[in-house]
Amino acid sequence: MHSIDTMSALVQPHQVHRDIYISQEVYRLEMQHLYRNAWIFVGHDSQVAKKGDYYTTQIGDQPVIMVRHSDNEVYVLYNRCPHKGTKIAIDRQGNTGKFFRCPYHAWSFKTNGCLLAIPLKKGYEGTGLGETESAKGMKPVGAVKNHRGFVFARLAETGIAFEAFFGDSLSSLDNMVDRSPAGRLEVAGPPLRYMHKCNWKMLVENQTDTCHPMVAHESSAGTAVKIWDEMGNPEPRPMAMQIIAPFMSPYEFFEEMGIRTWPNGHGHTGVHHSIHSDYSAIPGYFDAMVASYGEDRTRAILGENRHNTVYFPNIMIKGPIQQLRNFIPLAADRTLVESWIYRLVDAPDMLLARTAMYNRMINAPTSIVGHDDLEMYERAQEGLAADGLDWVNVQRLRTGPEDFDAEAIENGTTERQMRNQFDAWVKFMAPQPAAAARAAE
Amino acid sequence: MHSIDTMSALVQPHQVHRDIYISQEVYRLEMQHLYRNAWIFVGHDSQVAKKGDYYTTQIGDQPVIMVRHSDNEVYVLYNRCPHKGTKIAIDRQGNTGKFFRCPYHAWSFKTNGCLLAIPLKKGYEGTGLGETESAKGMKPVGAVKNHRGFVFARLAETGIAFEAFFGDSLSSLDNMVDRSPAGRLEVAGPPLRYMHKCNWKMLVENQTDTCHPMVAHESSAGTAVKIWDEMGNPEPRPMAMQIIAPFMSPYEFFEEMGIRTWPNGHGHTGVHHSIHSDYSAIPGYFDAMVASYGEDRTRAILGENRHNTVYFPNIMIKGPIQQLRNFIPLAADRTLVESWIYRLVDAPDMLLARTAMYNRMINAPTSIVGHDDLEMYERAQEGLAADGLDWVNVQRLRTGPEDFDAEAIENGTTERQMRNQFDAWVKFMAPQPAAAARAAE
Amino acid sequence: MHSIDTMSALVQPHQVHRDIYISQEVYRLEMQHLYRNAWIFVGHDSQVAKKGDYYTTQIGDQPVIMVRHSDNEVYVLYNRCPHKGTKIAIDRQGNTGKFFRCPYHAWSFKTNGCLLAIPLKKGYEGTGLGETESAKGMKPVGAVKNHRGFVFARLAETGIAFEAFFGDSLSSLDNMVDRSPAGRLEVAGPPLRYMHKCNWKMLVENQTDTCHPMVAHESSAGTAVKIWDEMGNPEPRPMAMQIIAPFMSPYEFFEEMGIRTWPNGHGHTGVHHSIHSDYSAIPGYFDAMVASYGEDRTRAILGENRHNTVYFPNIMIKGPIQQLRNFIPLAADRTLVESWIYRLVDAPDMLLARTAMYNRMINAPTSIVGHDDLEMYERAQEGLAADGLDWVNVQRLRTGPEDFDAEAIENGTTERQMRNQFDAWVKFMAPQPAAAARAAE
Amino acid sequence: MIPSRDDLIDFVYAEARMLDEGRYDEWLALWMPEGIYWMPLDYKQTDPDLITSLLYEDQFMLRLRVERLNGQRTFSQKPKSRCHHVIQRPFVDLHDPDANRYVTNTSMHYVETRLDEHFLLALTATHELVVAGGALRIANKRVELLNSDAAFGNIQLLP
Amino acid sequence: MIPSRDDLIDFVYAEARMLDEGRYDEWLALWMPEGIYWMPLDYKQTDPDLITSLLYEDQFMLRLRVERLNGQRTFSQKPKSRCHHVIQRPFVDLHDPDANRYVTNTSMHYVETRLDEHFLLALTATHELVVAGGALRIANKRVELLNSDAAFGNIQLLP
Amino acid sequence: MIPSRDDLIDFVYAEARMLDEGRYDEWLALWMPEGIYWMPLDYKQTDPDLITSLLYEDQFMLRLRVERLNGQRTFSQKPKSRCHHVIQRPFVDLHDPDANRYVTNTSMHYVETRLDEHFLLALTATHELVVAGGALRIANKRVELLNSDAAFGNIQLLP
Ligand code: FES
Ligand code: FES
Ligand code: FES
Ligand SMILES: [Fe+3]
Ligand SMILES: [Fe+3]
Ligand SMILES: [Fe+3]
Repeated sequence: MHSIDTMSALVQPHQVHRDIYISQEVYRLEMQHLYRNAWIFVGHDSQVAKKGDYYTTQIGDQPVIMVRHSDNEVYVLYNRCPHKGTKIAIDRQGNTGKFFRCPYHAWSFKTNGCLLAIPLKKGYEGTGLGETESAKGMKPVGAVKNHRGFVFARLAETGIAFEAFFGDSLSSLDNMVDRSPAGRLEVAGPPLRYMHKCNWKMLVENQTDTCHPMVAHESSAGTAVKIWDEMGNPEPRPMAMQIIAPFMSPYEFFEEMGIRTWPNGHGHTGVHHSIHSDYSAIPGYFDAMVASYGEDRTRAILGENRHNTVYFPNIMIKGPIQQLRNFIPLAADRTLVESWIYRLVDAPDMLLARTAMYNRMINAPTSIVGHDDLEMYERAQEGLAADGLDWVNVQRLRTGPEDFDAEAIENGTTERQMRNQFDAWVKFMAPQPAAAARAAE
Repeated sequence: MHSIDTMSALVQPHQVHRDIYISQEVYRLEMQHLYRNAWIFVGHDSQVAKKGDYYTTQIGDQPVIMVRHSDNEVYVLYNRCPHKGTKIAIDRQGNTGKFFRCPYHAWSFKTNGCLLAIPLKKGYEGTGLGETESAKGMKPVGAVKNHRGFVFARLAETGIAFEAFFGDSLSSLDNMVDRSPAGRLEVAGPPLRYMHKCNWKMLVENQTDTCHPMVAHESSAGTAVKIWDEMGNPEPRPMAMQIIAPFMSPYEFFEEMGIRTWPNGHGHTGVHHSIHSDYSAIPGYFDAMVASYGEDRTRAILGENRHNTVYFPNIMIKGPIQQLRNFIPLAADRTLVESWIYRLVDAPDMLLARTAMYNRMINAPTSIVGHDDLEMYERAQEGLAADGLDWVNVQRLRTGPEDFDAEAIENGTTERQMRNQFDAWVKFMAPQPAAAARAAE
Repeated sequence: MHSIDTMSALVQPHQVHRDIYISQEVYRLEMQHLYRNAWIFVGHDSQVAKKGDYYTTQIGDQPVIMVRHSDNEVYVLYNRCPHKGTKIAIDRQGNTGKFFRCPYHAWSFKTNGCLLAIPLKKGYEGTGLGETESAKGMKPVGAVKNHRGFVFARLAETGIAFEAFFGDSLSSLDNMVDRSPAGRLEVAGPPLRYMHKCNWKMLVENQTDTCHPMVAHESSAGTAVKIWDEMGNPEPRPMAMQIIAPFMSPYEFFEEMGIRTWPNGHGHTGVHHSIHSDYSAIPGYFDAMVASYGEDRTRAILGENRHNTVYFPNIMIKGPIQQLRNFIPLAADRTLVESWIYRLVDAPDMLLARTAMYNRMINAPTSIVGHDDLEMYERAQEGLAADGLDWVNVQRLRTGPEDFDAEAIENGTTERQMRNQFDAWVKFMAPQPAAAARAAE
Repeated sequence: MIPSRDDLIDFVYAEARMLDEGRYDEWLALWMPEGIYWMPLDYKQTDPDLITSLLYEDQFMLRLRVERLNGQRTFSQKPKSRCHHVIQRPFVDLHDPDANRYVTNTSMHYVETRLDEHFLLALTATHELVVAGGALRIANKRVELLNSDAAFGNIQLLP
Repeated sequence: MIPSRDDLIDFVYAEARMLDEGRYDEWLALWMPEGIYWMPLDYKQTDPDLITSLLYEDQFMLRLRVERLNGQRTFSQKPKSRCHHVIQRPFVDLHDPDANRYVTNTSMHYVETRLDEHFLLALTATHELVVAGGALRIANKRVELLNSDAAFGNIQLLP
Repeated sequence: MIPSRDDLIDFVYAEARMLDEGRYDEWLALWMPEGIYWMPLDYKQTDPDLITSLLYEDQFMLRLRVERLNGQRTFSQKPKSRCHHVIQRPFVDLHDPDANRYVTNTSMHYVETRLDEHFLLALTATHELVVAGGALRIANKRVELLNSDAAFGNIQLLP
């Protein structure tokens, strides 16, 4: 039987216990602690562009609504009527006008959650309803932060502050947004929704697992290269080949790519270059950028080719192509992956077309590359049931003690970022220091 | 972790804890205590009209058989062979003749459960089979009562007596039966079977929830009224309109309707009038009643227009239309609703035709009114997963302490009956007093 | 709540507690103890005839691979990569050549499990990988024994030895193999895979339950006899009738058949004769046997007509027709039954044809005889949910204390073999004596 | 106008498509004023009147059902359900121009989905058709679910 | 009598309907005396004899199967199962009047239900038909389940 | 050559069978060089370009997909998946020989299985066909899943 006190025993510097992946008890503890204490991605504010627009989603296992209030701010409320618990909204998105109205007994609430009206209100005179939590309306989550359009929330009332949690890792998010001449992104269509019968952490670890592509994706990328060969390598290579071929890059490529880790479990691959480096230039884009930023700044922005940036605990972004993947934990052995793409405002459509192609080619339930990966995850979820070995190894390129509170850049094939995530996992599974709490006020 | 001792803490006078609806542990405790201690509806004796007729069903999570024995009494037996546990009957109903025969090794039992014969019985000579429980045959439940055709049972050997449990609430059941000129009902066909992904108590509470129809059913009843309007309100209104239109009655209508509560969690809406009041008279029915009862008694019987009577814990009847709904708890978040209708013996078929229409229009899985309600329940079951608020509010029109041991009549929009149910819930979840036990002997 | 210490309380000499069948906790304890301590059937070595051939299966709830190593021995390895847990093989069978290669990061292993190579191995220099379990490769199970082609394994490192566990019960297995003029069997095609929503032990007990055929199979065998009658009992009876008719044999037939029990839960029906006795002779078979064994030995081999031999805990073989049934426990209420058949090397095909017919007629998901049995098991699994009675009776022909450490032969309708199984169940659920452990070295 | 057997068959295919594409006004226009849509509850049920059915609806009820689907306050349809038929070639069981009666029998699978849920119903539909106003019309439609007596969650659209 | 391609197709539709409506005597009468109903166990199985099949039944076994369904002591059929086919238009793979051999290939879904359980099988049936006594008859029928090697619970009626 | 309506219908039946029988070379040969296989992600999606689709593949991608299925290192296909279609008779929505444009609309169920898992998709396929080289060819194929916006596991073969 697991309890919050036994969690740290599941993580050793060089290996982690399989229960972290297969125990439903550990999953429940993650929902109660990790997903309450950490800052979790909720959505993009362009999904709720107009006042009254709302979007229903979840934080960990908590149903929430992201909504644009009349003060034009984005609020995140628990999707739960304070009367009898009915979900206020079920549609994935919509516009509720000036207020929410519960469909069961028509209690209504302002779009910041405050109770607005109760039909036949006199029925509550003298009942003391005013003293109950119910009278306060729809409860907001502990804290919300809209960082350049990306909305994050912390369920816990108190805890680490947004800036303290993400620190310099925000540079990846900023670079993704800076790539818009207008410095703004807009969500482009609905996300892919891909169900995985495995633990959510396997997916997060895979984002910086640079030793698997040439092996696991040989079937897709390798075959693509082979066919192209047979066709005599005609140039220019179409977008599809530009996207899929780099998955077959040799180990050296990934070693030199480099990996950077930041405190609190964040990190990214592609410090020096990435599989996105050699995408052919899109006519008109560079000029549009220069017009906005000037040439030096433009070169600096586009010079970054970070591959995958992991924001602990459960999202990954690809700055160069404006993609965000959300690894939503549904159970110890069940994860829903949403893959979102964004439009660079004022940039040529062709960039978005390439991003859309990347998304469907690599991350769709129908994607051959996706099939390669999912097969590995589901095999591992089943394999970990074997008593042969209780531990999962994460010690590649760990030659001594590591300090994860310090930013570091290492060889691109290190598993340090996986270790960094587990260091943060232990930290945010534990009760949070009051100090941090105060800091957050 | 919940235990029987923590149950009372889940209920406060004005609100109840969400675990009462979403915790599977609480569900198991309900099956082990509440559904053992209380009197539970089993079936109608017209379902087993002839000797040897049987009907298989459940009490809580216990599989049982209701059977007509050779003494013409109705028995309720556990559906379990005392040899190796095989269910004796699987069909929903049938006739087993003079005895049950287990399909596995052919042990046979009288229709009162007593062991009748064992093939190759000599194999048990000198084994001491006689001292085992198995030798007794199919075990009967703790107590059975057939009240004017409606069969109830208590699983526990000892406990509260039938009359003490239901008291004056039986007046609703009696009125339903009295509406037959012959003073007898007969089941009319199979029940609707409607699966709900929610807790059973949400459905029971809904039966006296008079503040939801005009809101939740606006989509169905409101649209019906609108269409009828567009058609110019032709008279006479067809049965369908008579049935559905009253769901749009204003709050005043429901306030004045009144609610009565009885001890042990029973109660009903429609003290003074109900949505069934204005059903047009059926030719010949009144005369048939007068012929049986005389005019005064007939007016008294038909004068009652009780809307929904809840028999705690999990059935509801509509006297005026001879409908019974059974809310069968399958899990914390799963409830099977069976909706039964009965024929008034010696009354015109047209009454039964209206009842059949009501049943399919309002309570079928294909019913637009049913869709309105189920949506609310399932939304609430999901919404209660939100940590935003731990309590469900039930305090409408509760202005002070309440004594549920006393019958009371209140404004029709009170939530007192819901509170009454939770008062009884705590009472019958707890160990039962030996006194009551003695009383039951 | 159950624990390993409470297990013995579930078994009494004449009855067993229903939790043995319906408690998921008991199931988990069985996986952790019984299926670790006992010798479990893995497969037949003809399924992995050539070096590099592998077959994926499970022991209890443990995924394993049976593989033919370069030393020509059969190894049984946990199907789990020591890097991150990925299952090494998913196909039901195949040939992996000289080594296994993990599909995720290409670690490779010899076919005896030893680590062969790691890509970019320098990444582990100075990490201490060598000191981890992971560096050892794919872990083999505790012990493996190939008895005349039938491969058994014990997960526990130490424990009872193969010979001590099976003792004289191997005579049934030997007789099945001896029936080949070459003294060798070969698997014939894939097994039937039949899913049962019941506990695995119900199926094992049924193998020596001689009081059910004439009752439960009246619908199939009885009808066959009736139809044949109507056809005027033409002779010779076709194979199908020879196979199905004996299921309707009278109680006397089964009484006289006799049952033998061996220590550690093994036993068989058909000491003196069986439902397989009267199969018509197959031309050429007897001569082929005599050519190999001489006439006396041949008569001795074919004289045995053992019906069902149960090898505790979870397989049954039918020597006379070379069938093996594996009752694979998936959950307390879920069992997958695999029914395998084998070819008698150097015997006429007609014997195998009859065996194949037996397998499909009696043990297929589409078999009318199989339908009879499954209905009983699933009814019992549901019936045991009834609180009416906590115990399952197994006392037929138990007139006094029994010593299961001594081989015994009794009346064919005794339930002694069921009791023998439960005696062994208690023994191997308990911690194993160090003595036995030493013996095993 | 005398419909050929193929006309009858084409009509049944076309009706299923209307339902799948949500062309309800067109669909309602297919019905005769007295037409009844019947979905029995009991297996092989013969009495529509004195025992419960799943559906036994006249044109008023069908219109109500259809208009409700698009109501602003129809919460069980926010988001909307979608449905889909795969029908086997209809059998023409009766082709009687003189009596102006035509009957088809059609095995089909019906799938309904909403959010991430979906379910499949195996059913057999019997269409009673007549020619009126020069076109085929539905006099009555009976839909028998293979497991009509099983427990169901919401079935919100029309097979 | 020489059957047209449509005759063959109609025959396959009609056979499926007989099974769904439980008209087993009619169904048995469709078979030639030597006819075999084969449902392989192994995917693309070629040998019916020396490895296991799910079904490989002659007329005696089929008759036994059918009579058992109505037996008083057939507990696995109390209550009864029901089945339902939705079949795609059959392909006529062979139409050889001279050899009196006709072969059709039919994709179909088969649903079987009992109490609150039901399951769907995706399968392809191959009918070998001949003309005998002036009517089409089943010489052999092969039913390939898409996942024939998967684990199944009871399959009690006939696809 | 001017295809009849039945030719169009037969073509759609034949295409589904090729996929079920894994005759991929034949299947690829059905396509026009510019042909696109489109499976939208959003319900009623109109833009294939600037929002995500499930599939939007040209002949190169389709060939890659097909060749990968047989690769020695294609682990997600060891063991292989199998698929199966049951399609309703296609509607011929456009039959325009002059423009050499033909459009069919086909409701179908697609089942894919691997090991003990299997799933069913309800979908509607729109085929744009043309006559080229004296035979019908696929100019474009659009496959709309009824629940295209639902969450799916692997869909490895082609509806
Ligand atoms: S539950 Fe929301 S108003 Fe009652
Ligand atoms: S289980 Fe009922 S007679 Fe044996
Ligand atoms: S998981 Fe097997 S090599 Fe990495
Ligand atoms: Fe990958
Ligand atoms: Fe309601
Ligand atoms: Fe048996």
